[in-house]
Amino acid sequence: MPEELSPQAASPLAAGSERWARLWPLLLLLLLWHVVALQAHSRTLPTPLAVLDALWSALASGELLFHLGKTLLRVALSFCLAMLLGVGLGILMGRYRRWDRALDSLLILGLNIPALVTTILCYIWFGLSESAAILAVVINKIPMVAINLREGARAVDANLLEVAQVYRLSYSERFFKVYLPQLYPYLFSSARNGLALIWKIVLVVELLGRSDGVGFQIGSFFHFFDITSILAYSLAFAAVIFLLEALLLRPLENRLNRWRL
Amino acid sequence: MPEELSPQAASPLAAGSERWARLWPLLLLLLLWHVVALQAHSRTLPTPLAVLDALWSALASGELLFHLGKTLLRVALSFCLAMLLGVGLGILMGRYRRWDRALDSLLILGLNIPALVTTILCYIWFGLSESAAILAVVINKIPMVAINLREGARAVDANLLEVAQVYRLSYSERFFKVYLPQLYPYLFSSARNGLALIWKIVLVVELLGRSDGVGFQIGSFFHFFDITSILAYSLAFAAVIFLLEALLLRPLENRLNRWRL
Amino acid sequence: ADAAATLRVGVLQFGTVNWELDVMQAHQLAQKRGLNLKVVPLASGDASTVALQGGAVDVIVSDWIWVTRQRAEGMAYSFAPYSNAVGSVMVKADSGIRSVADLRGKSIGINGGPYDKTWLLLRAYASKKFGMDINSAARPVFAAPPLLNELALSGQVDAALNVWHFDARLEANGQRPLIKLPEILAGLGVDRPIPLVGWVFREDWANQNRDTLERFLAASQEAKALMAKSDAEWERLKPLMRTEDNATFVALRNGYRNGIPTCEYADAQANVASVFRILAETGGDRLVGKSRSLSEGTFWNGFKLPTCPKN
Amino acid sequence: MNTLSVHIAAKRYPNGSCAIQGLAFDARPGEFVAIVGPSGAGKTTLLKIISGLDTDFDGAVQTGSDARIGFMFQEPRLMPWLTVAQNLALVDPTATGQRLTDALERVGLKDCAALFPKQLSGGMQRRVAMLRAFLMAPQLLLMDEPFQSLDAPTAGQLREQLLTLWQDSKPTVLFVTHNLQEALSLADRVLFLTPGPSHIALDFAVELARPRALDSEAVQRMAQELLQAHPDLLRGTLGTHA
Amino acid sequence: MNTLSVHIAAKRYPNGSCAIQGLAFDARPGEFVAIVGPSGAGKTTLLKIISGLDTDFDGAVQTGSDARIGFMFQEPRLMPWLTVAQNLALVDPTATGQRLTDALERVGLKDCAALFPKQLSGGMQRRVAMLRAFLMAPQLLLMDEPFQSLDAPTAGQLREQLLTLWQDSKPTVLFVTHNLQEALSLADRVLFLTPGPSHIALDFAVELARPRALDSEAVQRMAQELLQAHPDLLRGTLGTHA
Ligand SMILES: Nc1ncnc2c1ncn2[C@@H]1O[C@H](COP(=O)(O)OP(=O)(O)OP(=O)(O)O)[C@@H](O)[C@H]1O
Ligand SMILES: Nc1ncnc2c1ncn2[C@@H]1O[C@H](COP(=O)(O)OP(=O)(O)OP(=O)(O)O)[C@@H](O)[C@H]1O
Ligand SMILES: [Mg+2]
Ligand SMILES: [Mg+2]
Repeated sequence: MPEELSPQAASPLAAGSERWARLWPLLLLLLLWHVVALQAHSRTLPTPLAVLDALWSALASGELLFHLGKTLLRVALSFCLAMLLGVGLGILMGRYRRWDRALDSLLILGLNIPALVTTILCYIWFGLSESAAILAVVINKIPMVAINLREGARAVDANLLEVAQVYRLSYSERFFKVYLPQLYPYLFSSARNGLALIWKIVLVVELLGRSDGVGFQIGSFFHFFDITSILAYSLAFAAVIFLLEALLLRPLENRLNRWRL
Repeated sequence: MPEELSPQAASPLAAGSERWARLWPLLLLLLLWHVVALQAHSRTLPTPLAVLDALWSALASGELLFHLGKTLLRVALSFCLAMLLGVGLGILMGRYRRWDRALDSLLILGLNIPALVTTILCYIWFGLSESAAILAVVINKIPMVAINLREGARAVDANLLEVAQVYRLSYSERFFKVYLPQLYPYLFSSARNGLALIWKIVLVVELLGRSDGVGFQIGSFFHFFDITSILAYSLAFAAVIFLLEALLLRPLENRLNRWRL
Repeated sequence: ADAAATLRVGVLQFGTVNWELDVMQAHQLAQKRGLNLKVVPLASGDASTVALQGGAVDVIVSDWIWVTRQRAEGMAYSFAPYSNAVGSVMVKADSGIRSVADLRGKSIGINGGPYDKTWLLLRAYASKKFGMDINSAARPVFAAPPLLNELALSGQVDAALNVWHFDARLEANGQRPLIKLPEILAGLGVDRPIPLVGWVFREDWANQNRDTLERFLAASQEAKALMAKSDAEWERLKPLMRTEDNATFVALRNGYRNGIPTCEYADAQANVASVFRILAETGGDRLVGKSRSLSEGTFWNGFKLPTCPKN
Repeated sequence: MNTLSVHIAAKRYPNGSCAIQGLAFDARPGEFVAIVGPSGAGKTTLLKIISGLDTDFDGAVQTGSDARIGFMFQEPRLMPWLTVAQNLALVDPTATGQRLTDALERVGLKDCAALFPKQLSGGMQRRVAMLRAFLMAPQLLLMDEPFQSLDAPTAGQLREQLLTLWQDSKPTVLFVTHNLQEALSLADRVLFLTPGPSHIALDFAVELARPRALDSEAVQRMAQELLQAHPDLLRGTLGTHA
Repeated sequence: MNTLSVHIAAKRYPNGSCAIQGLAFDARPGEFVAIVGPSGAGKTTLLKIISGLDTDFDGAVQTGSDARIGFMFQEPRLMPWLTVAQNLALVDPTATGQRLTDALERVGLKDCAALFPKQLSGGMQRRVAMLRAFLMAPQLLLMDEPFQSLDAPTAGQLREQLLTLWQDSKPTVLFVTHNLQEALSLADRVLFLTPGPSHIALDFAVELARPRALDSEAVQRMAQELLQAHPDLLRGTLGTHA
């Protein structure tokens, strides 16, 4: 199995080739897009250059940064809150059967209430405020994180917990050194999916009742069918995520997975 | 650790008490809702009875079943497609480093393109058709499943794969008896989150370009700020999910988890 | 065009346009003109523009700003007047706000986004009349129309600028208009009603199916005429309107009737053009795109209302 | 460390299988008790009950309630995501620097502090697990077949280290082994378990002077005498087949 | 089964540690070869290379390319989500019904077909793993310390079963053990490995008539002579300490 994944520390040279391996599919996509857009010659499928142009002028005008900043702030805050609460809830439910039984129905319910509904209700009951917006997003996201972490907590190796118990590890050590490492895969998938999902929910929430942010902007663009600008704003956010992946998530994951060999 | 989860086959009596343990938090919530709604006495917070009433009349008129049926069909179809493709992609990427590198950027991109954008583009390019709607949902969901399964595939126990290799198991046995059981936790969290998410995306897709389905109805109700009906339709869907949980997902998960003790 | 021509109209299921279509269907106004009318119900305003561009419907209702903007981008849509009714600024009946100048420091809810045309006109008006930049002097918040109405009713915004039929509901619930659009327009030097929303379709499609479209517009006119005079017709429409009380019903009926364009003033096009210029100045590129002036052909040349008598 | 007092009326697993029935013994503080019994008898189950990991049984076990326990499990059970050094420090935070180096050197792993368990051979993992059980000077030391999977000389040297530790800090030791000579050479007392739902077949005090070598005459003779006196003592699990 | 031919110039792990250096030997078809070496020498590594699981080494290994291999790993490595019966059927689909019952009975697990691995004791799991390696009549049988963790009588009976199997279907056997007497009593030939990056220290042909009992005079004498002739042969990993 020579193809198998082995996240060893890559040499600088390998790092270069790795970056390239990651980049060319994107470039290919860009090229494809360009060719198709040129062929189609439709306003609903702008060329990448047109999108870049829109991106650039939005950047130059400062508008993009302002709205993106607002959105990122909301995303960051909601993300932290939702992860914290969701992870806690998920572990609790995965570990203790009683809690699982008691909260399962509520979790399923929370999971399946449309974002539209929670958002509207939050806005109505708590006003068209920033905290109502954050609350709406967090409520939407918590069940997803909890569902994921619950499965993780259920799959934790009982043998290793026995070691922790017999050697009387403190709660914090038990959690951070025995429990958590087994949940990393679940945490990473939750974090990645979570960021993406929260960004999408923030868009809806901004669309419905905020006066700034990318969602608000996209709403206006959408009204006039300005696909170019919509794509520009979407890509700006995607670029932030790419940075986050390359600078934080991927290195962290590689580090934490070193022991897998 | 007497509190720990042990999904053994429950005796009939225990099953009764378990059902009860699952039910009372819901009833409590209902009661709380009722009391708060009576206090608030606002059109934006109808009592559960009012919602039930709306549910009943929508059911009696056949409207609910028609629209719910349409939505469920879309959800089911998109769910199957997205899971199939997402699981395949995730396993491929988790297992083979080359694929992971090649597709990672595209995955992240796909993950972070707003549902609104893909939906509009699908509708514009492929017409306002059923298949465009399904396509939009599937495109939105695949990256989420893939992200989750990729983590799962990465965490697969290499020792057991060695056993499969040395004993020359067929590909299908290797997949179904060695690989898949290690992915069950990821599959279950993907399935649960997936159903919920797909239902939410289907709502958006219906809102933007279908003439039937729960999303279409909710759009209309929103027009009149008819929270009662919105809640009635949301709860109808949640009820379907509850059934699915109780009759399919939970029993299946318990069965597949028997070996955990 | 042949007698069995079919026309697909995309409308909000419970939108005001659907009332008129319902009248058309009830009285076979299209059929008797040899037109097969197919109503495609949709769930949101954006859904109708998507449907039009996706080729799923032939005609929707939108405004000429949208049309001009699309034309500037090379998508030749055209417009035929449908209604003159646009929103007002609504405040609580007992509110201390007496004039636009009083909005200073108050929160004002605006439907849709910052490029709502009434909002832009109000901005221009405030600046011309009071020298006030209302965008910064007041606190504008933007929300979807139904949500905005709820916020207005629960007092979470001090004033609301919504679409007319939502205003009607507010009025029925004890709010009063602070300023109506004609007044705003008058303040800006346009003292005659101008058409604001209309039937929108692709220009090339319209030219190829001129006959079909004309029959449809004629049917629309006949339906409007019926709705203008017959109260019984409105009683029939009542379930579709989903009014919770009679006051709302009456407000909606009157609002609709007031918006019916019966004739066109000789200087209407010029007025529209000057309103467009004002909008372009206030809204900027974001609103009008690359076009600085009303695009030639925005108003479809195949349809004309009778000219209004000079008053 | 108080007297260890074990009284297990019955231990049943949830699937109904009964692992232990009517097993009782006491162990003086500092006593070295070996436990010998056929595969599947219930030795591991017994250690889990004594360590407090399994509380779902009929009967009572008394250890000093706050006794420090060192438990060398039947499998190494190292945390795979922690290096050797981190695995040891997890249990005994003082196991760093020179103390760690010395300890690792004693078990022949001086260059392995920074390796992950997957990078060790089976026997090396077991040695780390043993160190983990020794390091924090336990008052009760439970060892489940500790020297399996080690070559004879290494096992011999580790046996000596165990005895040194025992003589230094006098923990009560429960030592499960399949090797009769090992049991006789190390322990004060050997408990022989029956197969099936196990109880004590023979409680044998080893009255030999220390030090005793594993392959010494005295130990071998005692083993032979024991087997002659109780021919069924080491009855395996395969029954009549032999 | 063709002649097994092993030639490993060097095996380095990605972290740079060198497990095997200059190790080469051939084994006739049907030969029973025991491998003895200190803990951490590279025995498991060697078996992994021979089985084809590890291809990242300098050198060449020739087995019959389609040889059926039975590998009893150092750990049981049962699929935890499959019952005993399912674990066996996974490897040999014909292992059902009477054949399965007989096989399980032979290793003393006749009531365990429906149990999951977690419900078995350590020794019971090893016996299932052994059955898995035997069942499909392998042409090459690799065993990594198979009889550790089993009581002496059980281990003895299983050794006999191994010999029966070997005599019946004549697989080439590579048998890793730490027990010199076990090696001498079972094998045609014993390879002694050096510590560190291991190679073959001594390739010893066991010229004793069969059957040979583990504790027979002849075996014990041969072991003693061997150790006298090569005092360093079983040098452990702890070096000078002893
Ligand atoms: N979790 C479990 N569920 C059901 N039965 C179990 C469980 N664990 C052990 N058993 C049964 O209990 C009996 C004793 O098991 P135990 O592990 O204590 O044996 P042991 O004496 O340690 O054997 P070995 O020497 O093979 O390790 C066995 O028959 C086993 O099948
Ligand atoms: N994955 C790995 N990465 C790095 N080094 C490894 C790895 N696996 C084994 N080693 C090293 O290779 C050497 C040989 O290991 P191996 O498992 O082959 O020993 P062994 O002879 O089987 O020992 P034991 O009798 O203890 O099982 C050891 O020094 C070990 O540290
Ligand atoms: Mg055991
Ligand atoms: Mg080994």
